[in-house]
Amino acid sequence: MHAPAPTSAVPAVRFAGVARHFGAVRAVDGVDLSIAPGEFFAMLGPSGSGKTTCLRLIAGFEQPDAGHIEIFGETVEGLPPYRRPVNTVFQDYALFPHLSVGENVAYGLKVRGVARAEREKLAREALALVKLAGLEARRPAQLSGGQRQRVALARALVVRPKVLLLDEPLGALDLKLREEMQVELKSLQRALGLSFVFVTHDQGEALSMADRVAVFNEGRIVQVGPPETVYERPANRFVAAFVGAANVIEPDMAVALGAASGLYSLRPEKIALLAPGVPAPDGAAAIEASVVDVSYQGAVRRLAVRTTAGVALTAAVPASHRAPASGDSVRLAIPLGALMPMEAET
Amino acid sequence: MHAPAPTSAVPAVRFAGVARHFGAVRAVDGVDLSIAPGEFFAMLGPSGSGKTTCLRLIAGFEQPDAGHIEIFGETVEGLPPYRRPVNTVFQDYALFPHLSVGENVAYGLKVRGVARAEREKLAREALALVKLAGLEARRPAQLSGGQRQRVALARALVVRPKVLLLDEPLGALDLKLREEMQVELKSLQRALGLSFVFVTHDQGEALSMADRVAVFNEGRIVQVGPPETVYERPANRFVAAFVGAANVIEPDMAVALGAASGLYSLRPEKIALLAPGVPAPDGAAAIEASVVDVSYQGAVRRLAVRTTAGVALTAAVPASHRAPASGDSVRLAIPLGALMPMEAET
Amino acid sequence: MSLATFDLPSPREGALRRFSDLLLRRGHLIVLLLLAPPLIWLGLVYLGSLFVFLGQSIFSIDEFSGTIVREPTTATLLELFRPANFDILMRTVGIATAVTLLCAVIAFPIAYYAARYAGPRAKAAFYLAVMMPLWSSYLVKVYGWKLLLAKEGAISWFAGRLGLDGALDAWLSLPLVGGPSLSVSYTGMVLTFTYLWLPFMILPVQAALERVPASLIEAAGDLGAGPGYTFRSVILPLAMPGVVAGAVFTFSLTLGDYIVPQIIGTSALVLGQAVYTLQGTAGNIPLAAAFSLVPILVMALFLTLAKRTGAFDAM
Amino acid sequence: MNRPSLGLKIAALGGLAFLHVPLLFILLYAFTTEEKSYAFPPPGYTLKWFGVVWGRADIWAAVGLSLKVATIATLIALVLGTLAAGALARAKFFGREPISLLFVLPIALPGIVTGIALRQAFGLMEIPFSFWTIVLGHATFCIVVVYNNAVARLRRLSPSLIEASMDLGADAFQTFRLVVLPNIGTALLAGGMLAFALSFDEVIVTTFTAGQQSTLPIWMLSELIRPRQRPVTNVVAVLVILVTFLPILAAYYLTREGGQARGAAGTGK
Amino acid sequence: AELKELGKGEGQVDIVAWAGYIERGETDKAYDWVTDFETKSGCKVNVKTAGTSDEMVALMNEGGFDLVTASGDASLRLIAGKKVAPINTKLIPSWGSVDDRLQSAPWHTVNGVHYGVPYQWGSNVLMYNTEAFKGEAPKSWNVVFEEQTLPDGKSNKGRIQAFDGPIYIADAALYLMAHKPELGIKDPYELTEAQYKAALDLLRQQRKIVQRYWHDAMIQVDDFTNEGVVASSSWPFQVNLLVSQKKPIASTIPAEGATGWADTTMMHVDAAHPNCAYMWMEHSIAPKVQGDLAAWFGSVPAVPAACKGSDLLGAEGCATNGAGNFEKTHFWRTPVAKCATQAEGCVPYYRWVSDYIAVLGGR
Ligand SMILES: Nc1ncnc2c1ncn2[C@@H]1O[C@H](COP(=O)(O)OP(=O)(O)OP(=O)(O)O)[C@@H](O)[C@H]1O
Ligand SMILES: Nc1ncnc2c1ncn2[C@@H]1O[C@H](COP(=O)(O)OP(=O)(O)OP(=O)(O)O)[C@@H](O)[C@H]1O
Ligand SMILES: NCCCCNCCCN
Ligand SMILES: [Mg+2]
Ligand SMILES: [Mg+2]
Repeated sequence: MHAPAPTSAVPAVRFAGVARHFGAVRAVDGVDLSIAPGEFFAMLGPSGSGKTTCLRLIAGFEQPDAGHIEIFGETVEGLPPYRRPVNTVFQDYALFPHLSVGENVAYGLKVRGVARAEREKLAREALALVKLAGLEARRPAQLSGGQRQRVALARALVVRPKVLLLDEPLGALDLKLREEMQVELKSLQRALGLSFVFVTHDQGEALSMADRVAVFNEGRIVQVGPPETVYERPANRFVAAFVGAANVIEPDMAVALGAASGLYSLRPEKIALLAPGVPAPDGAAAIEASVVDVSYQGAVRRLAVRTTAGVALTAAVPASHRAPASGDSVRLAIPLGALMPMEAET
Repeated sequence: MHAPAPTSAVPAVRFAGVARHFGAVRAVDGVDLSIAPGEFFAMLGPSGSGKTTCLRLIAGFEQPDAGHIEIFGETVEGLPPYRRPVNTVFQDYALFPHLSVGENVAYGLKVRGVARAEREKLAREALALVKLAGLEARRPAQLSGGQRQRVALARALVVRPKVLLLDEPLGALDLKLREEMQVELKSLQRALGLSFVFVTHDQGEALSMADRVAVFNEGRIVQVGPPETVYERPANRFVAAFVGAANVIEPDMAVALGAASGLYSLRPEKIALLAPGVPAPDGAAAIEASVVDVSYQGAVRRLAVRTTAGVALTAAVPASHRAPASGDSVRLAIPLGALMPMEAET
Repeated sequence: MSLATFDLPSPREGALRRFSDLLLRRGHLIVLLLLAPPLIWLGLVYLGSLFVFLGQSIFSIDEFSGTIVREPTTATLLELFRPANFDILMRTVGIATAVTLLCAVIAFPIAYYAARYAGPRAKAAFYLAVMMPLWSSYLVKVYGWKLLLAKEGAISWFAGRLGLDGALDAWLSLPLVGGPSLSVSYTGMVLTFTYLWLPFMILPVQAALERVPASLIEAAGDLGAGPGYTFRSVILPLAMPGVVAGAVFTFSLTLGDYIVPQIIGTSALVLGQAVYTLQGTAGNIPLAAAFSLVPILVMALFLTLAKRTGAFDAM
Repeated sequence: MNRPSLGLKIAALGGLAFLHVPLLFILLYAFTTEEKSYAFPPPGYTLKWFGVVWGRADIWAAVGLSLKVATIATLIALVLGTLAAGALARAKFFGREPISLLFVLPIALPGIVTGIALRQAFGLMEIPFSFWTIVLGHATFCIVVVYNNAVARLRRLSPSLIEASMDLGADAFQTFRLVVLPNIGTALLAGGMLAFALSFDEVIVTTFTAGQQSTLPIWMLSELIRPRQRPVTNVVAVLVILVTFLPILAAYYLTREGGQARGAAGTGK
Repeated sequence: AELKELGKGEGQVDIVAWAGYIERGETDKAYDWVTDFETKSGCKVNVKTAGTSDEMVALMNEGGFDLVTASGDASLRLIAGKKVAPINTKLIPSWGSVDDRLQSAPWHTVNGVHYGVPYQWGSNVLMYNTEAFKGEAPKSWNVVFEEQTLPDGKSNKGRIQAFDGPIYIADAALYLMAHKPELGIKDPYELTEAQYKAALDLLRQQRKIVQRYWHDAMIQVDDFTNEGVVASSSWPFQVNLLVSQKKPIASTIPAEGATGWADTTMMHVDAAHPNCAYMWMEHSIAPKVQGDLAAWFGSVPAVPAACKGSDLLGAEGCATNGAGNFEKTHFWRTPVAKCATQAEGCVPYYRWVSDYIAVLGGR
């Protein structure tokens, strides 16, 4: 069920059966993963599913209760954070409030004994990289959220980590800023060629940025693969619902639509509205339904419908179409090719 | 430029030339608006554009420096918050941490001198309304974010405001929860028939929930109207960019495409990819461009392209299409009917 | 739904509610009303008393009868600069500084452990352990220390048992800090003061440390800083407001004490004793007032510093 | 990372030992048979001092006076400190800084200065020494501990709680009673405890404002320079520790609970 | 205004007194000379203890008290400051029983007017450790003034104490009076500039060998027990206490003589309770009170009859406490500028205060 990791001699990060429990809470509960050098790896999942704990295990803030962690082929058991070639961009940024922006960025260099002039130069360059040139003298408190985020990024990048860990770095930003930062982060990652391990619970973010996405649930990875695979071929009911709110087609309905018996996912945007009297296109089944709710989303309208068989479905239709209203009867076309089989449930 | 307010004898809330300045900051800078009884009114705008200040002016936490505010026809100048028939759902919920959920909801009744038994009953009913029956005895700290949000709602509703003010009530929730709460809030508003004034900086939220949307920028309302109007016919460059990130077509490009000279907006999803050699459909112009960036968004792929004339455009194409890669040359079809004229700029 | 049908009563109108309207309409009024009673108490009663007292530093005293001569003169203030008096000032500030530093050094690990590593139970135990000495009589503790520090006292006794009496004697033979025994040395006095004021240092330092987000310490580690460097570069600077707040206590309490130096130390006067002697014993209020100006200036300096580090929030 | 280093453990425990070993000596000397001086080690042990303490009216009178003074001074400090905190926690106005400095002054200035100044003022205004002159002196330096606790808590209290209360129909006074007070209650309790402890044990200021009255510390001072029965002071000190043990613990748990509830007004994540 | 006639008691009397001077049986039931008085006179006795003479002066200057048990170094200051009232001895029936030598002592009698009733007196004896001195009483105060090897073979450095009060300058003067007659000191409380300077020099030299200046009698007792202190100017009180604890301690009055204190009960000019005050003064010289107090405090009664009148004091009590030392004792007095024995005038007390502070500070 897990897509194979991109081949590479030595993975940047490798987990083998890693578990971390807090009392009765199984925060991380047997995770295997392998992140390639230069890969943008997103961890997606609901709150409490173990994403942060995984990141902290890589960074060295937590020690695994079971299993094995390697970074670039080296076992890191017992290695304190300050001896690991990874750096973290914290969710709350964790900028040092008593240091200026420049000093924050230069901190990791100072620790390493880089001379003052040299580290100031490197810090300036790092700040220029994240488009904050000239703000060296400010205090973190004098920055906006997006600026802080970028300082945190510069601070982590300046020490040239082999792997950069980012824990919901955009969570505190507002939508516009978040979108801008997504683009910046992605291009930075490409330019530097680093491995990024990026935690988020925003599926749009994960899909648009990552090379591969791991979906977490209850301390386990329930699917891992490129964004297209995870979105279009969710492995199971959980992924289908969590990533993009797909419809789940139960076996009996699948049979009714003319497909083989089995569990399928069906993306709302694959369902089309049929004009009255128009037959369903080839390879598509037509079904009758009544509209329960319509919601305008700009580019699309989201229709909540109920089939005559009583099944609730969601369809997303282009907003430019004449919109049915709540209570209207509609005919829907469901392309059988859009039914994506999922893991059978036990 | 502003759409007329729905006709009604007495508006629920009326602003006439309202301004509120903080030192040099013109937080609200001459706002006229009129919200009808029973209307779901969304205020959308970037951070710092004055949305919260408008809400606080209605609630009575701020006093206008200029202009005039009426609630159901009555002037509210100098009226303290506790004498206004409006209630607020705060962004941080502002639940009283020392009171149980039940006591929180009953608070407004208690200060009105409602007897204990009666107010407990009413609080229970209000909690049932927001689907939290049975949680009366919990402390706010023992609730999840979504639950807290609903307690805040019940607490405001139980004192039967004539207008309910909601300041980014869903801002702190994660995506899944936010979508669920959007549906619940909307149906509650419909059921109760109250005026909702809803602040958000998430355009999707504003579009899908509101009867009318007011777009704020720098303390002023730059457009107000039904969601479809605001999304499809943005009045100016600011709205076009802020709501759904439309392309702005400058007069010279418009002429080049074959439309009349003028400023237009163009939604990314209106731009189609043309297969090589296929001519543009009727009423559409074809242009050549090269792909700068592709980002996967699940249902669609967002293409950043640059035309041969050097204009940057964004197109959103269904993800099921074969995707061009960065650097590819593409041909795009732009339907002239999709060019929406905007206000001329002075 | 009875929610919709229940007739919501309006709140009782009363004088209080109308007063509340007034308060809200005039935002300054509420601040004024809140401020008035404490301001009258501290601004009028306390500051007034201070001025009455300190103002007398411009008077002098009749040499024989000990009554105050109410004629302005700078003579009294200049007396502070007589070598014997100046010694007292320097000695006292020196002792207070030593006490403050020692308090900070001893308090820090306790506060740090309690803030960072103690679980809920251990935290409660720490709290009790700090509060209990605060509740046990200051005087009994002072007399207790006299006993501990005595030549034949418990510390020498233990030093003897542990074979450290050589080290103790070596220490006592040092010029400034030494003396015939601990109880009649500056070392003994500083130790006793340190003991007495230690809880006043631990509490604010712990409060300050608890406000240092764990993520900052992790961030330092993440950027390559080992525990020692993290401590110096992150924890200590961020706990500084707490240390300064604690130092306000330790400094001021040491500057003003006259009981400890009467019992422990070298018999050389410190400021509190000088003020006490001059006011009570010698009846020389003008000189007592002049002496009192010194801790006020020292503390003013200190408070300016404290304000700058944000220490007031940590007290 | 999650474990304290050995050095830290030793330093912390060593510090605590430094704080407590002398207390053990105080305990030890509550049982000594030697009554005229503190010979070390004690020649023998006895319980008789507890009986002596029980029988001595002057101790109980001093304890009573100290309790009364500390209670009233703490109450005054609670009222004035809370008012001051309410005015200064958020408001910004000209003169705010000097005023907040004024509130910390009595604890920042040595007690002897406070004591003599007040004594001089009493003398000047011909106010005779009384219970109230002691209370006045103590309340003056107690205000600041309450003020500091209350101001810190008020700053952490989300202002939207107060707005929410008024929004729901409560006027300023109802809001204070129903929302503000319960939320700063534990901070006031902590401040009040510290204020009480400071007052109950204050010698220096009291010396100057008590006239002929004997608070517990003043009694101790005269007892310690007295020729006989010195262990009696140790017994009293030990009893005070024992009696205050539970209230301190209770206050701790109460304030801690408040600390947890504080987060509730925050965000929903 | 001198009281002419005793009226009814006012119900209370407020007294500033040395610690241990006014006991009501709280510490030891046997030592109680207050309860009786209170029942008899109906005057409740309130006591404020003071630690030093100077504190007493300050308290009286402030007011609010009826009586003070002032030592000689305070009494004249009180009289000069007009804080105490002349005493009408006719209203004190037992006046005649007071030791003749004290009745008109110069520290409370000015121009023939009495300002108080003598209470107790004592000498500042040389207390020493008999083991350190091999059982032989030191003959001279030089054991505390000059660095030397004591009979036990060890130096006296760091093993002696001196009194922590400016009046101790008189002890130095007394020593110089015997050892440097060329200075011309006639009275240790009347020092010319040159004599005064010599006394200070002696004290500065003493500073180097002093372990600590004693201030609190009980602390001194502890120091002789725990701190290895072997010699100091002291009071009979500490001696008696240490002897009763079986410590190897004795006292002596060396050849130079000794300073001492003689305390007088004086009445405030603005006494609010003059009748009770007079009743107390009368009570205070009752032989039993005097004897009990002498036993308690280690002092000598001002009333010779008391030496026989108290079981607590016992037959030898007065002798033990130094009753025979009267002639050798130079009682504390406040040094004044205009002095009887030196024509050029003397150094007044306020300079003693500041200079002694300097000596203690090592200047
Ligand atoms: N130090 C800890 N002690 C106890 N439980 C913990 C600790 N850290 C994490 N947990 C628990 O482990 C589980 C996983 O937590 P984790 O922080 O890894 O989730 P997450 O996926 O990052 O969630 P979120 O999206 O909310 O950040 C949660 O139930 C959490 O409460
Ligand atoms: N009390 C105040 N004092 C000073 N400036 C204020 C105050 N309240 C608001 N402002 C300023 O007024 C402007 C408008 O603020 P407002 O909170 O109304 O914006 P908003 O649209 O709600 O923004 P956001 O989306 O960030 O909540 C901002 O520049 C803000 O900094
Ligand atoms: N525990 C005794 C501490 C005495 C504190 N007094 C404070 C006085 C303020 N200067
Ligand atoms: Mg997390
Ligand atoms: Mg806002």
